[in-house]
Amino acid sequence: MAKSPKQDRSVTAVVNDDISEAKRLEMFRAQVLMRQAEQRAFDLFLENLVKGTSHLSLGQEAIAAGVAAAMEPGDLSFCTYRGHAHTLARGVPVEKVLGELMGRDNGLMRGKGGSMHLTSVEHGVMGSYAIIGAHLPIACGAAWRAQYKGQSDVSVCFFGDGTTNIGAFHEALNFAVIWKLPVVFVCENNLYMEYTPISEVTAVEHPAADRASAYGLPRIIVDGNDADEVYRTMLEAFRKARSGEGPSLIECLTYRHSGHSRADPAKYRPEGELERWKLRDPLTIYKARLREFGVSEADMKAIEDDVKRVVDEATEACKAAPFTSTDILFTDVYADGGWAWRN
Amino acid sequence: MAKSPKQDRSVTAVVNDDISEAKRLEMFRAQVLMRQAEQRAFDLFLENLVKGTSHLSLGQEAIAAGVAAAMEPGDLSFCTYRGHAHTLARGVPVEKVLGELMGRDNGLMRGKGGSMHLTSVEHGVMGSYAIIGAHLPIACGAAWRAQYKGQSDVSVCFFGDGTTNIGAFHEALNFAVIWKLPVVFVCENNLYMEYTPISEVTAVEHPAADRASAYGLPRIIVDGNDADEVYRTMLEAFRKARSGEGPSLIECLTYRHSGHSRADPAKYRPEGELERWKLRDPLTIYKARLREFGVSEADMKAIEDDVKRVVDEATEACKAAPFTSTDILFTDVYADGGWAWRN
Amino acid sequence: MAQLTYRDAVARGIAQEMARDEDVVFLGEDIAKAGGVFKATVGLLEQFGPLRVRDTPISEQAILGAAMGAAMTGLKPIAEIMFADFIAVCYDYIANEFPKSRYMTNGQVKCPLVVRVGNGGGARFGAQHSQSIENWVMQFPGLKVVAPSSPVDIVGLMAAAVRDPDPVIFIEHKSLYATTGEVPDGEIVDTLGTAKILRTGSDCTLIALGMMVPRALAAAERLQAEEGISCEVVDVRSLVPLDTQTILGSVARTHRVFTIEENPRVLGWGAEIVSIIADEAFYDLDGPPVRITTPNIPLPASDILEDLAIPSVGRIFETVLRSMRS
Amino acid sequence: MAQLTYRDAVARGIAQEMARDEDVVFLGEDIAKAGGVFKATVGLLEQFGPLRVRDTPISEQAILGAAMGAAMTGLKPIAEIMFADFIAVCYDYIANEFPKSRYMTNGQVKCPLVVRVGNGGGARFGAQHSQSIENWVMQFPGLKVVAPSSPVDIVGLMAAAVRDPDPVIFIEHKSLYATTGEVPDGEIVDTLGTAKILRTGSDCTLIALGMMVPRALAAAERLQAEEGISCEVVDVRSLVPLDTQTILGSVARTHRVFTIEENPRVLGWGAEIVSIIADEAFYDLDGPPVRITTPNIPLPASDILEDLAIPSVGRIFETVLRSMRS
Ligand SMILES: Cc1ncc(C[n+]2csc(CCOP(=O)(O)OP(=O)(O)O)c2C)c(N)n1
Ligand SMILES: Cc1ncc(C[n+]2csc(CCOP(=O)(O)OP(=O)(O)O)c2C)c(N)n1
Ligand SMILES: [Mg+2]
Ligand SMILES: [Mg+2]
Repeated sequence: MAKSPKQDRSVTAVVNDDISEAKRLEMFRAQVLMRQAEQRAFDLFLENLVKGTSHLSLGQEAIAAGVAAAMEPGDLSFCTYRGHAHTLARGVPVEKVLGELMGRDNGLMRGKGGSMHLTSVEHGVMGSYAIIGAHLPIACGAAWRAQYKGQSDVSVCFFGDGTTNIGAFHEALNFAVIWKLPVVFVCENNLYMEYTPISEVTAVEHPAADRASAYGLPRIIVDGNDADEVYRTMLEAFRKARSGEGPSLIECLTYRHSGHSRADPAKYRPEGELERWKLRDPLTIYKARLREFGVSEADMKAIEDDVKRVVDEATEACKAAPFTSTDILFTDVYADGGWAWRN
Repeated sequence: MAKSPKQDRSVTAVVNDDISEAKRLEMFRAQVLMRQAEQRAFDLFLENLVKGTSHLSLGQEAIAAGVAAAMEPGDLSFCTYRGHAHTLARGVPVEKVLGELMGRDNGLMRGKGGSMHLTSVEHGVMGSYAIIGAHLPIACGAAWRAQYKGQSDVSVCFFGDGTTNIGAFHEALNFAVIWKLPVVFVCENNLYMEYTPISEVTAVEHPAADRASAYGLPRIIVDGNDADEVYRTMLEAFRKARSGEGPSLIECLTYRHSGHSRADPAKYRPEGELERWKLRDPLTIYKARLREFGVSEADMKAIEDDVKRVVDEATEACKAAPFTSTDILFTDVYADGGWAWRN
Repeated sequence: MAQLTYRDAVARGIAQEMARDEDVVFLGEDIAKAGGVFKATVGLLEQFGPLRVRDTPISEQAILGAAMGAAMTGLKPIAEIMFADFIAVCYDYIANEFPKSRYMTNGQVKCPLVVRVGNGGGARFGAQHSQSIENWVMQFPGLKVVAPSSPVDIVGLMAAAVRDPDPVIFIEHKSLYATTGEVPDGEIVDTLGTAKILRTGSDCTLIALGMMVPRALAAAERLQAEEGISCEVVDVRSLVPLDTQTILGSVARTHRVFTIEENPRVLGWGAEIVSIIADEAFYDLDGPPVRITTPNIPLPASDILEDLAIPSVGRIFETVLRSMRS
Repeated sequence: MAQLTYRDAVARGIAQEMARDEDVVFLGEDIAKAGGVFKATVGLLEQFGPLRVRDTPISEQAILGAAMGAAMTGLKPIAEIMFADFIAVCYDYIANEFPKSRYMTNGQVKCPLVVRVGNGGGARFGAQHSQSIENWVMQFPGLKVVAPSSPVDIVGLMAAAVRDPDPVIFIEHKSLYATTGEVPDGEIVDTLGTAKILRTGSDCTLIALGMMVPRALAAAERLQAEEGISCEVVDVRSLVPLDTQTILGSVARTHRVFTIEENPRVLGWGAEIVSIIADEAFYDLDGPPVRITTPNIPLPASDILEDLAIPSVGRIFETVLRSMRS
């Protein structure tokens, strides 16, 4: 079972490699931003300024960062209810995300969607889907459009380990392969569905990778806590997709530091599990990586501070923003802008 | 692609083997019965005595015969809309099957279910299901009951190649494996869904067997036109199921001689395909087998004649039977026998 | 002007839109090479090629999900779900995805697609292949639902559905495929949300849909001829948007109303219409609004039983007569 | 007699039946070790063990399919579908399998099972986790549907549902889980198909369900206190079978009726009830039957918007007042 993180990873100093410093700093900043913004979301929840539910990606940031870094403008993301990180990683402003969680008028969807449905078409974030599995076929459809129209964008679909056991997963994978669609399926295996360990309900050890052969796909497993590994794997998947070689299915091994949702104290974890994984916190790993490549502590600190400023300013802006105005209750049910179902 | 039948099968005479003559004659008789009864159903349709749709298993009889021969009384069958053969193979009288197709009072369900829903609980035929995929989880449930109650029966679930691409297939297979259920999944790969070749819509060559590893199961492919091969494979699957080792997934290669349903002239077949498969007609193969083991032509003829008599008598009985009485229109909607949804 | 079957009207309607707009694509099981299991899409593959007319695996969730993803990003897909009953295996898209994406995203996401389904009874297909599923799909804010009853309406409403920027469920009746009607030459574009008064009358209003339309008309003929009861017959055509003006207008003239529904009674579309009439036209009514439906049973396979279950001309005639006389 | 939460009543109701009958088994996602995502099934695993209380993968079709197969062959499964909205991913069992198996097989197959769902809004969960799905499940001949509004009804109707030989959809309201009520000690067994008059009144009848029941009662209080309007409040409890006697009896006394529905308007359960009243109690009515519902919109996530959408005590009060005064 994919239960214990690698702890013996020996780090060898490398001076030049395939990833530029600028790219690395971009990925670092993205991870710091997700971490801070989500911690802030949790604080705001404790202040009762965020209502409803929310699902954090604390500990899983390297995946969103690595994938986003490999994407081109115009590529599309399809996320789950655990979608803050993926939304932020595509460049959606923190203020718009926090504003949405807080039901403010400056929110991404002005409070109509909430935490589980973050969407920013302008940034290629084509929605966050809260019914398990539904967006895998939807991502196929977007990829089909690109293929049909001869457009070069790729659709990326994020989902969890638990999602691999629902029917739509199977239908989407088969469909994507037979139509050779430019879609990349990214499974974030964080070892749990909500509270149940994935190993207790899955017939194979690797819920995504061990199913790849059922669709004629190669078995790909990456360290999901290492943004560089994710990034490199994604570059190859995008290359395949753009050159008409079809979809990829990538299983990223990771762990969530927080509970499943804000209501979950995560008591079901075996003792020591969280602590072991925290040793492999993606930010710890990435800072070590930056050091290896000669980035100074001061430079890292500057990025962290700058992100903190951004998150603080966004928080203040949201607190100052008006609650969403009630006149939007009836708008955008239909394309005519309204809600009339009769004449 | 699994397109061409084996034609070079060299037959070596064997005097003794693991299958008794009585068992072989049982399987022969079953195949003859299915063939004749279904041909009769087609004739009755041409006479406009069978209404609605019907899906014949002409050419696929070896599977139903081999599976049924391996089953014990009390074992359960879950069939599809193409379920005449599997129903007959469990010993349900021809008259009751034809009567159901003809909407007569002597029908298995007195005309309320029709061809696609043949059910005879008394024979362990727990239903024929016409929505693709639905009965795979249902068979799991029956197997769960056996496991929970410590009963020794096994549930067998028949389905086609096309069914492997629907979500319920995936959910059922995973579920059966993690709960180690005594269920046997029998995929009859007849190369087509309705009219579309399975190879055009499936990511792997063998739609069932090439997915087995996604559930930690062994890859099993058998010659579905050879009742002995099916029988032997099933015996092992039943042994596993009864000894608590969990489910099996078996892909049987076969071909349907008729169209998908009575409305289908099957024009989509490549030239010569049907003819090639007819050379491997399960009845031809099985007669050769019987000869090998010393059964005389006369004995075979006697069985064929007896079956003909049974089918003729059943046909006459059905033609003479009254149409189903209209007072059953409102019965058995609810367990109280009636249809009242209000007081 | 040509005589066309309802079946051929489907292909013509789709072809009209595909010829007009390259973004219209069509997918479903056995719809391309085989021309559809009801032969309603014969010739489309030949005319528009395999990139626009695509056979799929038996994966209804993938079909509707792919249609949605394509619609969100610029295509206008038409998806076939062969028998309407199969909507149940891909219901998540109908209930939770298509209709909500625009609202949840505050208008960012659009979903202009059409889902065609073969609806209804009469073919002796039994309980899982004969249902009238209007009431499985009409309750979702954001979704539109049409159910044409004639070849010309098929062509015109198909065009309206394909051009509509919202997701539309397009309900074809299997037992009408072989019926024929006049269809004008050239482009035909109808309007969603419009009912049609097919026969004017003064004593009562019969509100029908799909296969119940010809039966309502036939019953109206008999009621006039044999009993002197003058029935107005309204073909609802579009359940969402619903043409309440036409419906309420007719009731205001006749003061009596009957809905004629193929679905089993409970929560059929007639319930919604009756609840509107009861609220908004209460003082127009001279007697109780009556719903004529299939009884509360799954559909049986036997022809004798099925014919008894679904409202027949005779049953409509008798129910209206009894109610108007009492 | 104890004060119990609605949440704890669920576990007590299930435990009562599991203790009574070894054939009662329980399956669903996170229901065993975690005690359910709404903590409504805490303690059942400990009491009845892992063979009877089983966590499943995220495979709703497998959950309902397995429940059906077990029910057909001798068990009495209770299956949880976590949020009611997820019924859409396993709808085939609801629409095509559970309700039809007995009829299609001419009575050979039985299907005694219970599907529990967490229904309704109020928790700011947004459009895909807040729906009231009564009208997704009540239209299928063969299926029964109950929706308790109090802890004691939860226990009693759970027993009735588990003991019933037909498939039952058991609708729990998420926003009621934290509410409390008196529950007598010892075994409690209620009866399906019975509505309850929770408050007698003479001017009009308010018909409510689930979370709308406490709101209807509160509105009735205010209407009495502030406007002298005497409302009878009926808790429908059981949609199928439907207790039309109690409903029609109340309308015959008050002559005016309002349904109070959490679902968006179109084809809510109130439509069916109004259509029955309009037909069968037409001459009892002194004014139009009025439906108070969520408007035709998906539910928004923001608390301010969600509170505006779902019928509130204030909206019920005002609608009834306006209608009774006009
Ligand atoms: C169809 C469906 N079933 C159940 C749920 C409830 N649910 C929400 S998240 C979740 C666990 C998902 O696990 P996984 O896919 O591993 O993603 P993770 O939450 O770990 O990121 C479940 C069961 C749902 N949203 N949709
Ligand atoms: C969910 C669903 N989708 C589509 C159909 C229509 N349909 C009936 S049979 C069939 C082909 C099934 O192919 P396969 O599983 O290979 O079985 P075969 O008919 O070859 O025995 C299809 C698509 C259906 N009954 N149910
Ligand atoms: Mg997970
Ligand atoms: Mg096949």
